[in-house]
Amino acid sequence: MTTIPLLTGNPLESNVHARYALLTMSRIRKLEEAVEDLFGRGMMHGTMHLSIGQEASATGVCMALNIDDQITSTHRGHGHCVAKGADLTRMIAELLGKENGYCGGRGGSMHIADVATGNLGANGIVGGGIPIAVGAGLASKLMNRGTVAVSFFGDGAMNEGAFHEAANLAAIWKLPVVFVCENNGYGMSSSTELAFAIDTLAERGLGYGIPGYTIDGNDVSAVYEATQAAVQRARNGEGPTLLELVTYRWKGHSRSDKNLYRTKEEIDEWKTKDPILFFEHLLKDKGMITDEEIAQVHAEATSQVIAAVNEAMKGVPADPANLLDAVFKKVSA
Amino acid sequence: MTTIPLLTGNPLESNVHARYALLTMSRIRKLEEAVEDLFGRGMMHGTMHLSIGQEASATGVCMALNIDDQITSTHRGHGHCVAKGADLTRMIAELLGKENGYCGGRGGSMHIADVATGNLGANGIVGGGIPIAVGAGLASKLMNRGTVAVSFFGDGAMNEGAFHEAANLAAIWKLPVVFVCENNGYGMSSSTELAFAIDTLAERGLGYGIPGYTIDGNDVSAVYEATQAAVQRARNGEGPTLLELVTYRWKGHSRSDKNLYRTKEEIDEWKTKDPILFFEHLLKDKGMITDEEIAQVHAEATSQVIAAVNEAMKGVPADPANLLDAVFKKVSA
Amino acid sequence: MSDRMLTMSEALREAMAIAMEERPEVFILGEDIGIYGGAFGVTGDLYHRFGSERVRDTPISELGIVGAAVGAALSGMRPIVEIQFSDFTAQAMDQIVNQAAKIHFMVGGELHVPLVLRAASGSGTGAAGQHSQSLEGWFANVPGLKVVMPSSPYEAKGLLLSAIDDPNPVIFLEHKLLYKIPGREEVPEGAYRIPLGVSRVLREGKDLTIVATGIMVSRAMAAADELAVEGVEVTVIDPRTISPLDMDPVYASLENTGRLMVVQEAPEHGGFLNEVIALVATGPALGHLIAPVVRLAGMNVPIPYAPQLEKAAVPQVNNIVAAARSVVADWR
Amino acid sequence: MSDRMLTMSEALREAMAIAMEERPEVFILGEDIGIYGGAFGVTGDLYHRFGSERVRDTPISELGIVGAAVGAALSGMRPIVEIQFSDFTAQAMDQIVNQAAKIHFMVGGELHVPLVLRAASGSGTGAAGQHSQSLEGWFANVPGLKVVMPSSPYEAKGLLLSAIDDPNPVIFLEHKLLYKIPGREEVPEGAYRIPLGVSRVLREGKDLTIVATGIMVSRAMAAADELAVEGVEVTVIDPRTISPLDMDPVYASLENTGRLMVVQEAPEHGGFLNEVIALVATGPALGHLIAPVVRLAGMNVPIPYAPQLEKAAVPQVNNIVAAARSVVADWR
Ligand SMILES: Cc1ncc(C[n+]2csc(CCOP(=O)(O)OP(=O)(O)O)c2C)c(N)n1
Ligand SMILES: Cc1ncc(C[n+]2csc(CCOP(=O)(O)OP(=O)(O)O)c2C)c(N)n1
Ligand SMILES: [Mg+2]
Ligand SMILES: [Mg+2]
Repeated sequence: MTTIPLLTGNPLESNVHARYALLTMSRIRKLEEAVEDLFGRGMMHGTMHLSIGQEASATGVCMALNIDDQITSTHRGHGHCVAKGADLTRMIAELLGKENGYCGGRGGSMHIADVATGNLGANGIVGGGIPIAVGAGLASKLMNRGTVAVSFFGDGAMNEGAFHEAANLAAIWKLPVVFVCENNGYGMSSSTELAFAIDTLAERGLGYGIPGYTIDGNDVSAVYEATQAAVQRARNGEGPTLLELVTYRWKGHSRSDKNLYRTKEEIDEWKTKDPILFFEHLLKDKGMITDEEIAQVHAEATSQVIAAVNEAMKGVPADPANLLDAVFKKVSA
Repeated sequence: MTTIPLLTGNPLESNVHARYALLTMSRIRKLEEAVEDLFGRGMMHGTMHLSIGQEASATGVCMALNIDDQITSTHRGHGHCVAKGADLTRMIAELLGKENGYCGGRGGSMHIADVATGNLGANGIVGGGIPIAVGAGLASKLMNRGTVAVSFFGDGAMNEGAFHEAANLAAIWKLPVVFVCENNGYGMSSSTELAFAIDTLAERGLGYGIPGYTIDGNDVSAVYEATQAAVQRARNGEGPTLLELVTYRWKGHSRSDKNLYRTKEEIDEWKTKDPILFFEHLLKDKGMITDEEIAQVHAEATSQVIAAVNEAMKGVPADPANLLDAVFKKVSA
Repeated sequence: MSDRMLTMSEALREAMAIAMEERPEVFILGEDIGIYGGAFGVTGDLYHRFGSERVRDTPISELGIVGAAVGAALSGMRPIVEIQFSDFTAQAMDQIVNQAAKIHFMVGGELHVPLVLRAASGSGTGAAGQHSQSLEGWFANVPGLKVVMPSSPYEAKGLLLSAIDDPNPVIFLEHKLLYKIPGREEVPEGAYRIPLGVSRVLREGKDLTIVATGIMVSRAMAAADELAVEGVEVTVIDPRTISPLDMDPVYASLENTGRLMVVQEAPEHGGFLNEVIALVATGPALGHLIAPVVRLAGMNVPIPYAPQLEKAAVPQVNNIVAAARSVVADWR
Repeated sequence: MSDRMLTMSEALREAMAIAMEERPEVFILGEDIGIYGGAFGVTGDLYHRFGSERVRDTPISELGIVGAAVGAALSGMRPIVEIQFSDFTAQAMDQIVNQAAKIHFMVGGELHVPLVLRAASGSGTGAAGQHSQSLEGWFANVPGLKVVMPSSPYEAKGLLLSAIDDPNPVIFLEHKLLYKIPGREEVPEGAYRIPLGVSRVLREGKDLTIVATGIMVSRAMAAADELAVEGVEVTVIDPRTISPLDMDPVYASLENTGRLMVVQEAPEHGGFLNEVIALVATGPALGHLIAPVVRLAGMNVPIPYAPQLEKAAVPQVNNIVAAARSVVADWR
């Protein structure tokens, strides 16, 4: 089994929820490690943007969503995809350029979408998914669907015009949208200190009449709580919320990053704030999990990822023959 | 004489300043009336966006600028152009498509620029001039020129991505830029109530760390004061300011506007807040001008505009022969 | 029946009304399309007929609007976006080109984007360089977009209904000079669909094959009338959609005429109708040519303001007549 | 002298360093061009050599950056903007097309915009549809822009210096596969300038004229090597700048070869090299053709991710060889 059904609720609500949250974060971490490994072994093409260190934000947000709530994701989107319920095999198959990959080998890491779980897709364009989420929210409103659209994006994306126009549309139309800014301190090499002249990115909501909150993005339960409130507000027709989830990426921006713009000390310090370890400690403090159970969860995640990689490897390489047919959806359909 | 030299200082500083401010506003009003007349008589091509009712904002802002301070302007840019010191004859000649027009008949109303007075040009693109002003401010900073760049734009322009990206760049680089939003209540038919979910547009500065102020845009002296403070801040290297100048356009958006989106009552009420009459009353209250002098000023404005129209009419129609040569600046130059 | 000699604005409005009545998922969004009725009056009274939710006025945010339309389309809606002037697609290029055009392909078919982007195109109104461009070439070179250029009210209605039906993103470029002029053909009252990707032969003649797009179709027809008086018989072909492009009638006609002229308003250098020339020059049709191809296009200049300059910058009827006359006379 | 066999990154960096030393008004701005050294390492150590004011890191705001460059250029500076991937020019199209390209003309010559926009172009790195486009056709159809496509380190340095000198906006499209490969020619150490608008004949042969752009120039040269072994002699012409486009060497070559092939990476439909075909087909060169023109171009698909798909989507050396072989064999 390389998928697990989405569970909603606070990660601290019950032992089942806790285990689910931990398993989800672990699955993301192991998947990312596998991707790094495949890349290192030259089995994967292109580039990769790993979300190691950011697992709590994807997980906490998606635990506040129903399966038919929609998300738009980013170039650093594996975590969002997993947390929303995607099949690890099809994800890895995509990275390996196989027919059975999510995109049939046509999109790769930056373009995985999954209709079944409401994932409208990763995006190679910084900020590209933000107006799209607003459109999904508009569709929900026009059709009275009661669903919410969440847009994940990074701190860097907030300086794109796309964010601005999208935020304002969502605000004036009171759309059921949640703007989730994963502030990991950098847009590639550009630090938030250099790229912004405000103290918290949540303040940017002020200019649109959108309430903004700054949350510890490495605390999966805090992320859930904030998202849950925002989702409730959205479903009530009160409009969008901006959540700034403060986190950190442990790895370089992409394969070519030499980390010249930040110090080893800074990276190491953030590693002490590992969202997975943090959550484990919290659960143990509350007596909600044992060390043995924790080991079990990680073992389960590892075996799922290994199974996914093995299964994906068996896939047929994508075939150039039908490329031209894949550009347009057939009119009859 | 269809130009007058730029005078800086508070419109209430002296009788000379008062007379200058009144004359400038009157020249704008008369010019716009002449444009409307030329258009109505079929002598002018294209469209026109009149700034009648908004004369105080252009005038008050430009009286806080030196001749080498730069501005970027808009589709509704005649007032800015006049207030910065442009030649009325060349302006009208442009509208008439003459060789001696500012653009040699190639640009028309929406593209008049005037290097001599620091006017980097009107713009047919809503928001188009905003990043350009930021670049002018950057050039000033890089070259230590001490000049300031002012970007005029409308309320509608504030929802363009261009505003957003430009505002943030100016803020983080602390550029000598002043963002002047002429809030006339509408972007074409779209009211600020519908297009924004905030109370004042000045609040939008908050999201960038830019101080924002809402000013009575029909009070030429208040406009001057606010601009002067912002210019000072800019020259001191403290960065940009956002000024929201609240005003109103009396005429339709352009020639094809039927004013369906606003009431006659609203228009009439704003006419009672005529910036020119308001200033005249203020001056009379202060004993700075007599009725006779006021009449004199308007007569002078009228005669300048008439002279400009007459002179412009004599111009040679722009010649298609050299169009191809006009696309690129010659490399030798 | 002369009450069915509609303008293109009227024809487009009818198409949108029919589509909105047929399908609840169709809605329109754009700047000033509501009470104002559209910058060129195309949406007219639709706001009053369908309400502010389905005829949705937006702030001035082209990128946001097109992006919202993409998101809505991905979520089962069929948005029609109106961009006031096609020049402002520049603001929205990322959503058009990097998102709408590619999503279906990039995600391996999981999603599709049934979106129509309507925009006023072309020169002739004195609005100068930033409000007068013919940008079809940009979109035609982007795989994943369909590109429609209606040349008359009749075409406009039938093509727009097909565009709305299409499950893919369609760029629909309307020449602004056509909005207010009644067409030469009746526009049927109800729904009818003109398939995307089928050229129309408007007139057949043995001397010269003219392929023209948008406003140039009517100019080519006017030129053909004049030329007929002189005994020069011209075939006029309107591709109607430039992506996909149907060349069969062009090849067939060249077998008879041996002479080809293409006429577009867009700037000549790198303009789209080069595709027609290239398809002829790379295939068997080359063998039928008895004369060099004639290319009439906009000058390589931004569209100027003054009327005498603006006219000079793009092909007019007399330019077509003169060029046709000489290619026929010089190459026998 | 083999230490002057630079990569294109190195050559471009040298050009920028020379220009910055020559003129105080030259500066660079873009995302991650500072400490990071550029997404493709092109700016490298320039940040350390010229400081953070003149090698200016920006937030992720392409429209703002290009707009700021336009404003700076209007104010006497000579900005060089780096856009990480040419795909992101979509974000900045308004400033490129509606502002930079047209201002000089629209304002009647009062102002001009000496601006260079450098961007990484093309496919081959597995970055998929939104990071691999060849968009030169967009810019070529916009009057007021010059468009440069260097095909080697030597060309890149000399062309970039000319682009920086030019008083007009220049779009400088660098194929990303060329960044890291040393060229086949020495790059002189100091300043040298290759004028914009002059094609280069890289190789002369009597059988076939190939016009290729960007990365396709080296593929055409490799194909020519293979073909030479079989006795097929090929002329290879690199226009270097597609706006302005210098066709004289093409016409001259066609008088000898009678056969024309154009090779581009951009999608075939509506792609720029149609211009070369059109100029041949509309003029006297048509009379020299003894074979249909051969057009090799990218497939009409977004660039796919998987390596086998990505390769299939654009012309490779073997495609050029095969097509050349058959046009020469079939048309004698
Ligand atoms: C429009 C656009 N500009 C630039 C890039 C190149 N780029 C890819 S990711 C990235 C940094 C994004 O930063 P952020 O939004 O903070 O996300 P993070 O990588 O930190 O998760 C940049 C500059 C891009 N893909 N799209
Ligand atoms: C990018 C762009 N979108 C739309 C338009 C069409 N348009 C011209 S002026 C205008 C309204 C602008 O409103 P505002 O900025 O408030 O200025 P005002 O007209 O009120 O002075 C619109 C929508 C345009 N010129 N450019
Ligand atoms: Mg980040
Ligand atoms: Mg306004």
